[in-house]
Amino acid sequence: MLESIKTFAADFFVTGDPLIYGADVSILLVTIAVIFVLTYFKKWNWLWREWLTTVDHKKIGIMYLIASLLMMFRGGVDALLMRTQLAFPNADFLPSDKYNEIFTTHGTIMILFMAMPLMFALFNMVVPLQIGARDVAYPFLNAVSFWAFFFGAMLFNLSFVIGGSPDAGWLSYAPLSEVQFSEGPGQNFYIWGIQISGIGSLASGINFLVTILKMRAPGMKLMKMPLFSWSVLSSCIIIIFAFPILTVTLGLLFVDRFFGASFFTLDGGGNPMYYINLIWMWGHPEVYLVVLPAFGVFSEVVSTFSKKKIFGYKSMVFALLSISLLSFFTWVHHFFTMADYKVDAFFAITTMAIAIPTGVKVFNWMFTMFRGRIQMKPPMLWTLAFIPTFLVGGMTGVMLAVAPADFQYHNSYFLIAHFHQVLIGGVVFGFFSGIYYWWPKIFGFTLNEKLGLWAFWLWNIGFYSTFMPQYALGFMGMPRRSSTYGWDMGWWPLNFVSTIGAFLMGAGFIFQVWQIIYSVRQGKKDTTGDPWDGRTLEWSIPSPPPEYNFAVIPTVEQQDDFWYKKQQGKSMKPTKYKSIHMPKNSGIPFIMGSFWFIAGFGLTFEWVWLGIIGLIGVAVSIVARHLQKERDYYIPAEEVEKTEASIGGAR
Amino acid sequence: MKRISKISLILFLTTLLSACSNADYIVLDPKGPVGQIQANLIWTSVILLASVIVPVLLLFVFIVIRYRDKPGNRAPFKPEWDDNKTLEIIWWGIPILLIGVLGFFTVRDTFVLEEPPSKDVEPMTIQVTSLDWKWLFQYPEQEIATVNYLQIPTDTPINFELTTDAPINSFWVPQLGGQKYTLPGKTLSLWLEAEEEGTYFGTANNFSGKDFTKMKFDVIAKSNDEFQQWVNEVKQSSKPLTLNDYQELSKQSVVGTSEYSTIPADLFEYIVDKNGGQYYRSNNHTASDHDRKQLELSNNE
Amino acid sequence: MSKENQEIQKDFNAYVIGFSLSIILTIIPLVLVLYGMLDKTMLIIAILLAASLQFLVQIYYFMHLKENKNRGYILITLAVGIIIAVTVVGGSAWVMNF
Amino acid sequence: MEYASKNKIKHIEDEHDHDHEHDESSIKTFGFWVFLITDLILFATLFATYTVLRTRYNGGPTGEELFEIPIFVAETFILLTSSFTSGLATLGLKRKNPKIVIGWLIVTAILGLAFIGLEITEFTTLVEEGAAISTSAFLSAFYVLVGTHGIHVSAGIIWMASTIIQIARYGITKDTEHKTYIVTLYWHFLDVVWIFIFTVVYLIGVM
Repeated sequence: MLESIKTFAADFFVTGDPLIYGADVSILLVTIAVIFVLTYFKKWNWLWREWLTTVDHKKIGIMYLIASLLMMFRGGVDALLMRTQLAFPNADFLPSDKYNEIFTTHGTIMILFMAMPLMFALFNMVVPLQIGARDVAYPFLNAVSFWAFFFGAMLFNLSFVIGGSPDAGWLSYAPLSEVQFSEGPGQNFYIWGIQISGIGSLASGINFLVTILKMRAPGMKLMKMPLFSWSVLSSCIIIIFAFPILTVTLGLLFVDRFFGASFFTLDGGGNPMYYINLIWMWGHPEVYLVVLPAFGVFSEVVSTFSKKKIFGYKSMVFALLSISLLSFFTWVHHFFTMADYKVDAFFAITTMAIAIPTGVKVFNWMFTMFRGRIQMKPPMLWTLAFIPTFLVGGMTGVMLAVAPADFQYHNSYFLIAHFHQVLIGGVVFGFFSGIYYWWPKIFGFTLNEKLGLWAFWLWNIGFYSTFMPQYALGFMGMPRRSSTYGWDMGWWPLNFVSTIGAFLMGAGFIFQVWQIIYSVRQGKKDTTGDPWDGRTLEWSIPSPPPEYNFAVIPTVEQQDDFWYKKQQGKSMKPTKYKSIHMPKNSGIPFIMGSFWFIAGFGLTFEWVWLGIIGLIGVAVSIVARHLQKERDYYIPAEEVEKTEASIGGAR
Repeated sequence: MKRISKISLILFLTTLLSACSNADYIVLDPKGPVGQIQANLIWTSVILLASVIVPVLLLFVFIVIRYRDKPGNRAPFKPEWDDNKTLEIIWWGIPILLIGVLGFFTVRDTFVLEEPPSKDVEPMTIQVTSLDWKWLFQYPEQEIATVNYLQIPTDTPINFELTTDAPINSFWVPQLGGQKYTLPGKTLSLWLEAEEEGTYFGTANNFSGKDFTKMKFDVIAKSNDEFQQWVNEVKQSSKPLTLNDYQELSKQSVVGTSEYSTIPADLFEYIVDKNGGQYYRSNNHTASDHDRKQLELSNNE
Repeated sequence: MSKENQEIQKDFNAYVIGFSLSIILTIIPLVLVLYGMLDKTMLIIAILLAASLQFLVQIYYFMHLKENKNRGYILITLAVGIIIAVTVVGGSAWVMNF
Repeated sequence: MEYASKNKIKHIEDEHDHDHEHDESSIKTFGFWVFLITDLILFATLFATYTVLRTRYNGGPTGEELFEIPIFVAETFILLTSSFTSGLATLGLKRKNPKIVIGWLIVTAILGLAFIGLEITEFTTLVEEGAAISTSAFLSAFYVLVGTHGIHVSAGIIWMASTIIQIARYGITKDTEHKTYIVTLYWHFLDVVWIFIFTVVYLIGVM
C-alpha cells in the first residue's frame, strides 16, 4: 500500500529539480499566507460577495488584470531562465528537456494567459464606459468567461509541479504532441488548459461583439464610436471566427491521444501536416486579434495627448475591419516551407496585403500628432515608443512574407526577433499604454510617474538590446528553440547582449510592480474623473465609476462628444434620476469554473470518473442557470441620487 | 531622456560592431545559386522597405520634436484638422505600390526556385530522412548512405528529396539556400547547388523533441573528381546499411557521423509509404509490392 | 379571422412550405445518387447545391430572420461566417492537396 | 471656435428607441445567432477535417462498405420532421397556448431521441463490424464529425426538457417565450448541419 502510494506520488509530483521544489514551497507558502490573511481579517465573506460572485465588468476587468500580471511574471521568469541558459555557449544551467518545457510554457502563457487576459482586462474596464452602457450585454456570461479563463490558466500552470509540463512547443505540432512522442499528462495539461480558457475567450468575443453593436448610448452611431471600441469590435470579429477552429484542433488532438484515433498520427492514415494547417488557421488570426485592441489604445492616446482630433477616422475604421478580415487569409505563411509553391505565392501576396492597412494606421497616428500639441504623459510615452518599434517589426514582417526569402528566415532567430518585436512593441506596449491611460479611471488614483519613467526606459533599452541582436543571430543561422550552442559559430557575443537586455526588461517589470504598490499607498486621488482632459464618454463619470456607471445614460451627438460638450461648457451632470436595472451577482460562474477545472484535471490524468464528475458539474451549473428566475434587481432612484451626491467629482 | 536614448544608441551600435567583427552572417554569404537568389531577394526587400521606413522614421522624429507641448512652441496648432484626401491617397498608395513591386519579385522567385538551379548539368538526387535525432542521407545513384554529414560535388544541382520517420523537421543549409520541411509520408523536393568548395553548416530547424539541438551536420562540397573518389572510398571501406541498422538508427538516440557502402533497395520509399505515402497520388516513388512485403517482413523480425 | 389569427395562419403556411421544400430538396439528391444519374463531378455539384438551397430554405422559412430586429447585423455576421467556413474547408483542401 | 463650424450638432431622432432599457430579448436573440455562427465555424472545421482525411482508409473499410442507406435516410427524415414540429411549437407561443407549445416540443424531443437512438445503433453496429475510431483516419473523422452533431442534438434534448418544465410551471411568460424561441432556433440549426452531413458524408460516401 505505502509502496504504491510512493510510486504514484513519484509520478504525480514533478521531482528532482531544485526549481520545482522551490516552486512547491512557494506555492504552499503563498496559499497558507492567503488563507491566513483572509481568515485573520475575516475577509472570506467579502471575497465571495465582492469578487468571486461579481458580474460587474469593472471588477472582472480588475481580476483579469491581476491574473495577467501574475502570468506575465511567470512567463517572464521562463524567459529569463532561457536567456540565462543561452548567455554562454555549452551551458548546462538547463538540460534540454527542461529547456523544452520552459520555452513551451513561456510561449503558451505569454500569448494565451498573459496577452489575452490583459486584452480582456482592457475590454472590460473600458468598453461599456466608452460606449455609455451600464454593463456588457451578458454580465453573467462575462463572469463565466473570466472563471473559465482563470481555471484554465491555473490548470495549465499546475503542470509545473504536478504531472510535468508540456514540452512540444507553444503550438504543439503533431506528431510530436501525440502519445507516441509525448507520453504522460504534460501535453494533456496543454490541451485542457487552453481548451477551457478558450471557451471563455469565445464567450467574451460574442459578449463584446453584441455589447458594442447593441448597447451603445443613444445617438452614438457606429461612425461616431471611439476607435478603441472599434478595435475591440474588430478583435471580437476575429475571436468569434477563429476560436471555434482552435476548439476543434485541440479536441481532435485529444481524441487522438485519448481514444487512439489517427487524425495527426504517423500511422493509421493520419496527417500531421493537417494539424499545422488547422492550428495556424486559428493561430494567425489570434496574433492579429491581440494587436488590434492595442491599435485602438494608440488611437485614443495619440488623440488625447496631442489635443487633437484623430486623423482620418474613416480610414482607421476601414483599416481595422480589413485587417480583421484579411487575417483569415494568410495562415500558410507560417509554413511556406512545407506547402506547394503556388500556394506559397498566393499567401505571400495576401500576407503582404495586410501591411497596407497597417501602414496606413501608422501614417494616421503620425498625422494626428502633426499640428497638435504632444504631451509627454506616461500613456503617450508608450505610444511614442511603439511607433518606431512597430515600423521596424512591420518591415521585418513584410520581409518574412517574401516566400522564397522566408526559406532562409523560417524558424531562425530572425523570426523570433520579428514576432517579439510586434508582440512586445505592438501588443505589450499598447496594453501598457492603455493600462496607464485608464488606470485612474478604474482605480481612482494616479500612478507615480517617476517610477513609471524608470520602467519605461528599462523596458525600451532592454527590448532593443534583447531583440536587435536576435535578428543578426538569424542571419548567422541560429535555429529557434536551440537549447544550447557551441563556440564555433560566433553566436556568443550577441546572445550575451540579448540576455542582458532580457534582464533589463525584467527590471522594468519590477519597477512597474513597485510603481503600482507605491501608488496604492501614496498615489494622488483622482477627484475630477477626467485627469487627462479626455475626449470620450468614460471621462464624463467619476473615478472609479459607481457600479451602474452612468446615473443617466448620456445622449451622444458626435465623435468625441464629451470633449465638445466640455468646450461648450455644457454640463453632463444629470438632474433627474430614474431607478436602474442591474444584474444580480451569482456564484454559478465560479462554481462552473471549478467544475471545468475538475473535469480538465481528470481528463488530463485520464481519470475518466473525475472527468465525468467535472463535466456533469458543468452541465448542472448550466441547467441551474437556465432554471434560475431571479436574475436582476433595481437600484431605486433615491439611492442613485445619494450615491451621485456623495461621489461628486465629475462635472 | 535624451541622454538615455543616446546611451542606448551607443550600446546598440557597439553590439552590432562587436558582432560584425567576429561573426559570420552566413545567410547573407551564399555559396550557391539558390542562396544567391534568396540573398538578392533579402537585399531587394530590405532596400525597398527601408526606402519607405527610414523617411517615415525621420518624419516621426521631426513631428515629435516640432509639436511637443512646451511653452513658446510656435508650430501651428490645428486641433480640428483631421482629414486630407490627398495625404490619405498618398499613404494608401505608397504601401500598395511597395507591396506591388515586392509581390512581383516574390512570385517570380517562388516559381524560379521550383526549377533546378543550373539546367545544363545533369542533376543528382540525395534522399534525406530526419530521424530522432540524426540525419540519414541516401545517395540512390551512388547507392551509398551517410549519417549526420553530407558530401556533395560542386556545380551540380542537387535535388534533395526530404522526408521524415520521426516528428516533422526542417533541413537547412544556410549558405547553399533556404530550408524545407521533412514531412512524414511525403517527399518535398529542395534544389540546392554549391558553387565553391568548402564545408558548410547545416542544421535541423524545426523542433522535434529532446535532442533536437544536436541535429547539426556538415555539408562538404568538393570538386566532382574528389566527390567520385570519396564515393569509391566509402564503397570500399565502410560496411553496408542493413535494415537492422536502419531500425537501430530510427530509435531515439544521438549518434556521430558514419557512412555505408550500400543501401537496402527502396528503403526511402518504404519510409515514405509507411508514414502515409500511399495517400499522395502524385507520389511517384512507391515501392513495388514485393519490395514492401520484404521490408515489412524484415521489419517485424 | 382576427388579424392575429391571420398572422398565425401565415406562419403556419410558411412552415408547411418550408417543410415540403426541404423534403423535396432531400429526395432529389438521394434519387440522383442512388440511381447514379449524373457523372461524379456533376453529381457532387448537384447535391451540394441542393444542400445549400435547403440551408436557405431553413433560414428563410424556419429561423424567423425576416422578423428579427437585428437581421442586418445577423446577415452580415452570417455572410462573413460563411466566407470563413468556405475558406476553412476549401483552403484546407487546397493547401493539403498537392 | 473652429469645431462648431465643422461639427454641426445634429438632433437625435431615435432617442426613444435606444432608451436605457434596451430590448433584452432582442439582444439575447442576437447573441444566440452569433453563437450559432461560431458553431457553424466549428462544424466547418470538422467538415474540412473529414474532407482532407476522407480517403485515408488505412486498409480498413470505406464509406461505401459501411453506410447503410435506410438508416441514414431515416435519420434525415426524422430530423427534418422534428425541425418542422419545433416550428409548430413556436406557433403555439403566438396563440398563447402552453399546451400546444409543450405538445409539439415533446414530439420534437421524442423525434430527437429516435434520431439519437438510430445513431447509437449505427455506431455500435459499425464498431462490431470492426470499424472503430482507431481503425483509420477516415473513421476518426467520420465519428468525430457525426458524433459532435449527435452530442449537440443530445444537449438540445436536455435543453428542450428544461424548457418544457419551465413552461409547465410558469406558463407562457416573456421569459419562457424567449427560451422556447431560442431552443427551436438551435434545433433548426442542427437540422441544417445534418443536411450537410447527409450530403457530404453519406451521399458522397455511398456514391
